[in-house]
Amino acid sequence: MSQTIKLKKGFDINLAGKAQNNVTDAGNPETFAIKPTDFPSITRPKLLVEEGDKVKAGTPVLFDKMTDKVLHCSPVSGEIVEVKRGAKRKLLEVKILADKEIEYHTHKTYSSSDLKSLSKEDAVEQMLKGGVWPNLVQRPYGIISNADETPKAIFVSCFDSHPLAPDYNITLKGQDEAFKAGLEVLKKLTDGKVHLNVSADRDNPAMFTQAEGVQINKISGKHPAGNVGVQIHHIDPIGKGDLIWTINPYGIAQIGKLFLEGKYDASKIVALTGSEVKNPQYYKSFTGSSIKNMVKDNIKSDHVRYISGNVLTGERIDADGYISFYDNQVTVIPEGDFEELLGWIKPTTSKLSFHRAIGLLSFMNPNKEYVLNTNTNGEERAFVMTGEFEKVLPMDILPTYLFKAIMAEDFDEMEALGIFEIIEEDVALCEFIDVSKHDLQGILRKGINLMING
Amino acid sequence: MRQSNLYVILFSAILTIVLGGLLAATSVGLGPIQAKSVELDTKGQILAAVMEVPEGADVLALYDKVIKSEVLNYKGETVTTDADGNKVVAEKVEIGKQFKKPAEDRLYPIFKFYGEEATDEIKSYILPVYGNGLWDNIWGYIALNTKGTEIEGAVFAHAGETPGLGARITSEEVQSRFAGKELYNEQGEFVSVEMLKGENNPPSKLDEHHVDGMSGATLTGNGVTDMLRNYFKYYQPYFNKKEGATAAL
Amino acid sequence: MDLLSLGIKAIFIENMVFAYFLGMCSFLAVSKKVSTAFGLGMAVIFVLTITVPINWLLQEYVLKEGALSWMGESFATVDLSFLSFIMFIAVIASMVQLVEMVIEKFSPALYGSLGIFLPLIAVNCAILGSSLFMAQRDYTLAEAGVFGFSSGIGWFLAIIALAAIRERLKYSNVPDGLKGLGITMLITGLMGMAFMSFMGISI
Amino acid sequence: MNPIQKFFDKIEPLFEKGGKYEKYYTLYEGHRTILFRPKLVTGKKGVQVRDGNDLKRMMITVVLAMVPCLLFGIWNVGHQHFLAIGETASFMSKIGVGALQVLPIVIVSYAAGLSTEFTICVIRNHPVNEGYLVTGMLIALIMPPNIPLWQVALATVFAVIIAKEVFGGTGMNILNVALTARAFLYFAYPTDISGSVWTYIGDATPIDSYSGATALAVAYDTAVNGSGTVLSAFANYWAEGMYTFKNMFLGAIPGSVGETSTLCALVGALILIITRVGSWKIIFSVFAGAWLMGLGFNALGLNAFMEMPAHYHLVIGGLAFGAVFMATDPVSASHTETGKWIYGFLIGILTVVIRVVNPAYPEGIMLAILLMNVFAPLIDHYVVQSNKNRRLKRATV
Amino acid sequence: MSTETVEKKEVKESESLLSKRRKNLVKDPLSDDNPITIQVLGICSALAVTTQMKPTMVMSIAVIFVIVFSNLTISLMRKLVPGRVRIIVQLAVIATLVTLVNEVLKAFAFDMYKELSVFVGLIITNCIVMGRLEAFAMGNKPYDSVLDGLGSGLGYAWIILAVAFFRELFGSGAIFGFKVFEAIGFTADGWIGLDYQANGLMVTPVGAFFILGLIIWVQRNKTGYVEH
Repeated sequence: MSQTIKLKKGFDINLAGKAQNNVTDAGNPETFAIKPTDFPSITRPKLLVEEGDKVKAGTPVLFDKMTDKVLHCSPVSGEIVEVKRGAKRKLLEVKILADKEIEYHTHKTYSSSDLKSLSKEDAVEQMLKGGVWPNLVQRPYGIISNADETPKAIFVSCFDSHPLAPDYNITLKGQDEAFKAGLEVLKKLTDGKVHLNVSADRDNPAMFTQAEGVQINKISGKHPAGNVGVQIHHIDPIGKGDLIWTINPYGIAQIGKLFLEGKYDASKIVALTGSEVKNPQYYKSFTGSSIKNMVKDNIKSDHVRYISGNVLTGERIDADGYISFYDNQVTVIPEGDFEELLGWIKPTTSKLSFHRAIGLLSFMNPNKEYVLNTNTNGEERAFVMTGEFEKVLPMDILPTYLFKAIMAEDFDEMEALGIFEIIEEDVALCEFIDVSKHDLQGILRKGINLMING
Repeated sequence: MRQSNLYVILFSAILTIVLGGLLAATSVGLGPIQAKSVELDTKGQILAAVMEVPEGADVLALYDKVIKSEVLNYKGETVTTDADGNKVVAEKVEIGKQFKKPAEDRLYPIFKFYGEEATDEIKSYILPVYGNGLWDNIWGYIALNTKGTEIEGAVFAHAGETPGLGARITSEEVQSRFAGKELYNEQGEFVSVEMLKGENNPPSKLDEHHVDGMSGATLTGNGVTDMLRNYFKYYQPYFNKKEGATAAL
Repeated sequence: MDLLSLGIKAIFIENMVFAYFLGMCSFLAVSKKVSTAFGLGMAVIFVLTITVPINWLLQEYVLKEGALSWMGESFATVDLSFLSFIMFIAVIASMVQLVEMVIEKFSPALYGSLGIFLPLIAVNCAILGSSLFMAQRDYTLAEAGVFGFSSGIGWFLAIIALAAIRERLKYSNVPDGLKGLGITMLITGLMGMAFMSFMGISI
Repeated sequence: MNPIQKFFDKIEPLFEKGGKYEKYYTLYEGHRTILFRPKLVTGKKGVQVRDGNDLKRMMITVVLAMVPCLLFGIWNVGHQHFLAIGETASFMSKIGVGALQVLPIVIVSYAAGLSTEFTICVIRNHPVNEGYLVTGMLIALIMPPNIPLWQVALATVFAVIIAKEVFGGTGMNILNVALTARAFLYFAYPTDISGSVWTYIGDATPIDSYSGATALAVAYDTAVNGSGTVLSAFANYWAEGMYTFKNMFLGAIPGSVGETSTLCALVGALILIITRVGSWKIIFSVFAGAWLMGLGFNALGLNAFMEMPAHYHLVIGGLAFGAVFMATDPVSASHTETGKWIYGFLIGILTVVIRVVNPAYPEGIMLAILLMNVFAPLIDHYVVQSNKNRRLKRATV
Repeated sequence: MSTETVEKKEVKESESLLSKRRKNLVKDPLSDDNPITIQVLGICSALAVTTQMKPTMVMSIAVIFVIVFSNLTISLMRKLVPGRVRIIVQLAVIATLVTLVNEVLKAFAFDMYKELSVFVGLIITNCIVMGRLEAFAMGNKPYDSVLDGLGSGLGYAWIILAVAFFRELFGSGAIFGFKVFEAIGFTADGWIGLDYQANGLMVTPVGAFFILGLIIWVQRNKTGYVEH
């Protein structure tokens, strides 16, 4: 019973610097970091280790006081070398100096057939302790799921439509068994369906299309068709009081490995992309690993920005910064901190725009790959244009009204306008095309936090 | 005990009596003065159509001296009682109420002006006029010469014309534009007078039948034009009769 | 046709708010949300439609000069018009009370949405104003009914449009001194300017 | 580095915090950002690249779309002038006369508006906004050519303050600012703007048969006087061939500076629509509403104006200009997509209604847009409400 | 309609006739606690007559009269009025006073009677009057109530007079009918060489809204009052 959902709205940002389809080993990096800031729900992180402690891969490093069952574990074995704090002693990073050989903290192992008879309680227990639980993200609000609750469904988006996004055909190559096992575990967590949403436009790995006991949906359309929030909206929308969990395929494979091999395997294949990369390709790496080795001698110029993740939702990191928990992509683009004479008015073909007021003839060259820099191309203004956000948000939501409700801190209004249906990534395109240059993702997160705390 | 039903009723009754009594007393006490005010207002307006009423003059006495009035019907005949048989007084006829009736059933007061010196001879006739302006009603008094063919003076009032535009019909500057205009052309046909569109029209347009308009208030102007044409017509039988009488002499 | 034009006039041209400033207190105070404005607006329509014709009957058969002639010859010249203010306001106050009780009894749902507004209405100038205009302009009973209803509609339109504007305005950056009343006055002025487009419509 | 940048860098300390002209920072910034796209970069989290477009470019696109109307308007003012005084003149002398009359209006509009805007930005300390680029041009184009300049200035100041700045500036206003300026003049000094003669004559004497009435005035007069049809009145107009459908479409007729030519407005519409700056939904639905209402009146046919063929409504008066440039103002229009259809359609209907039945204000489009500006938030409210209700329906609790 | 609570401070016997507290009763409503600009009351009935100073003046006097005397009457009766019918009693007293004003105007100032038309009657529903009765006169002694009424009345009067001042000045170029602009030379043959062109918008209701809005802005800026 597979259905195809066609999305007409959206916008693909076609950037230069796509990763070539080969996987390289950049050599194990020396430092790793666990960043509580990767998880929007963590407000009061509590450390379980101190500087100088030795940890194994899978050793719990910290937890959040609000959700104390969820343990965040070390991706590798090594020594805690630094606990970095920011203003008001806010915990920013726990840095780990890695051993040459990774030692694992071990958990119980199951065979594929054992998994069928695994109880829900045991599954949850092992996931929480094994460090893979943070892969489960709940809607509404896009925060780590609460293990005490049962969602009405679990959604998995099996393709990433973000700019320069990595391809699961490569990043999950050879992990079919793990994925299958992970899926088996997931099915225990909900009374409803597990939805695998595959792309109708591209080539999907067989592990998705041939998965059993799940609902497979086909989605076609431009970005944000790959956003799980958009898919949920069209398949099984969230009403008031509903709870849905989401997870990405990488997380499922990680869960599978935890049960099959009894270890927290943080290794992942990361795509190094972007116009400033000499040799954009895939690298073997780890969650939380430093990008230093990957980008060494591989960048075209000095003045660039390193981004963990993609250009729409990612986060700026340093040249020796760390890959965030949910990311398996690093993007490098030029910085744009220079003035441009009459930049706002002169005709140009080098800038990409959703709007036709710039690059009117861009449709003549639809496959052009753009080199974009980090300039905002304008200053922040009040909301003036209307009807633009709706064109890139394929959901029955009125974004401008929602943002205004958040700015006015009107709870009833936020709820009525559907704040529980979207998270940052869903409005990232709105933020990109916004001519008034608002920080829409920031505004949305502020609203979500208000909803959570209010 | 302040909340008991009896108390409430008693209190209300007493209050009603006291307040009602107070009002009744005022009304009765002020009644004559009010009646006089109304009279003064009407008569002042009538007089204003033909003469400058001096500051501080005893308008009522002056009016009695220089004006004699009668009431006409649609045929131009003098009447003394209305349809119900009540006695009518020209000054008390409410033109606005008459205006709501069909033209045939209305009463038409006419005021005869005997000159400031109050000679025996009628100097002019004053007619009340009433009509629709742009927003609401407009009315006024027009003084005609003894033949009823030429305008000697006009006063207008309005209920809700646009201030600064249509409302200017109450200004002396606009009213004075009507003096001297003719109602009949050289062939003796009734053409009435027309208020033109726009202001400061060239002299070529301002002949004896055309009055310079008020800029921005064409529609009020049209209202005035219509009102005048209608009422001149209503009073035509009266003047025709008089003329006939003169001709017979 | 006359009634229609009277209605249109009362709704748009001689709008209670924009042309006569009537009902301003509640217009300003209860226009922060469309839903409440809607409720108050409906209540005003309701009360106006009832009170203007009732006051007309009162005016015609009790108050105005000679109105009491139905009681006999000797009453033919009685003029009670000096009592009109007090009688009108009494009728309005008691009608509001009555309506409130009736609604409460027969339609609790309606009472839930309109009820809280009804007491406010007794002192809404638009209600008394309409009765006074009715008396001053010598309307007939039919005209009085249409006038009351249309005045209510006009007031209703004005207040819900204002409420919608004020909802939109929540996100604006109004100078401190103008917040609330000041900006609302200016908006009302701007709205009035837009409503002037109807001035002079003749049907 | 460019010398201008150097100059700006040199004076920057004066305007920065603690500098001598700290208060006037917004002025410094405003000028610098007009010349240079600023060097602002995206934040740490969130989008790392931004769309190449910004509000300034949106606004300048609208101004560009108005250029055909402006140029045509300049020629037309001269053209009407020479027609009225019965002289034949060369293309260049028409342009000359027109420019002398029109450019001062444009200059006064921008000067008055920008100085008001700058003053308020300095007082309230918010950045100078590009919204006035459009408003300034709009105000100039909807003025009659013979408007006294002091009135242009006064109306502009009034509109910028009362209709815009008190709400917090561009993006916050309720009514279209340019229309507010015109409505202000309309009601404050009606003699100069609602008069029927809108041709610049100057010191010259018009020829004898000259009447100068606009098409709307002619149509309305016909309806009142009941003499023949509107079309025959058009045909008998003093200047032969003036009020043919074709000529009205082209726009060589008397009227406000920029709004006579339907063709130029449509060229502007084309620019706005292909650049997606203006909402085609609004433009289309205004025309549709006006045309359908025209047809409705045709069916009713109570007077000559009602009987005028419906498509004439689309070319007389400022309908096209208003629909293209003022109804589409995103701030004062309906903000929701469904709302835009309703909003535009009602503007069209109201325009024709006001034209035909409201003798006091023959130019309906301006008032119709203002009125719908007032009701746009209400339309939006109900559209948003229906969105909320759809969501509420699927709530499980 | 007032949001104020009933003030129930009992006054000491020995308090002087014009103590500071009593002065404030009159002074506060003029600025810091102005009924129109701060409390948002009583705008209804009076704006319509503010096209010119003269009728506004008459209207102000009428309103002051009604507030003062209704305050006085209700204060005298405050211990007698049954709570249940208190609103009706207040309305009755106000309506009576307003009728008195109306009758007097009709008798002695017929011009003004015509000019003010129904707006005199609408003083009945002026929220300020009702508001003061509820908030003050029901709980205070007669003399204080008179002062309070006077204060509120004056606070109301100066605002509408200010509105009328600007409307008449710009709308007709005159003050109390005296042509100001002509007098200072705004005539075709005066030194300015131009007639003063009256601003039509000021005479329409719209002008009143703008003027009042701006007055509120200025006034609140001065008192620093901000509404949230």
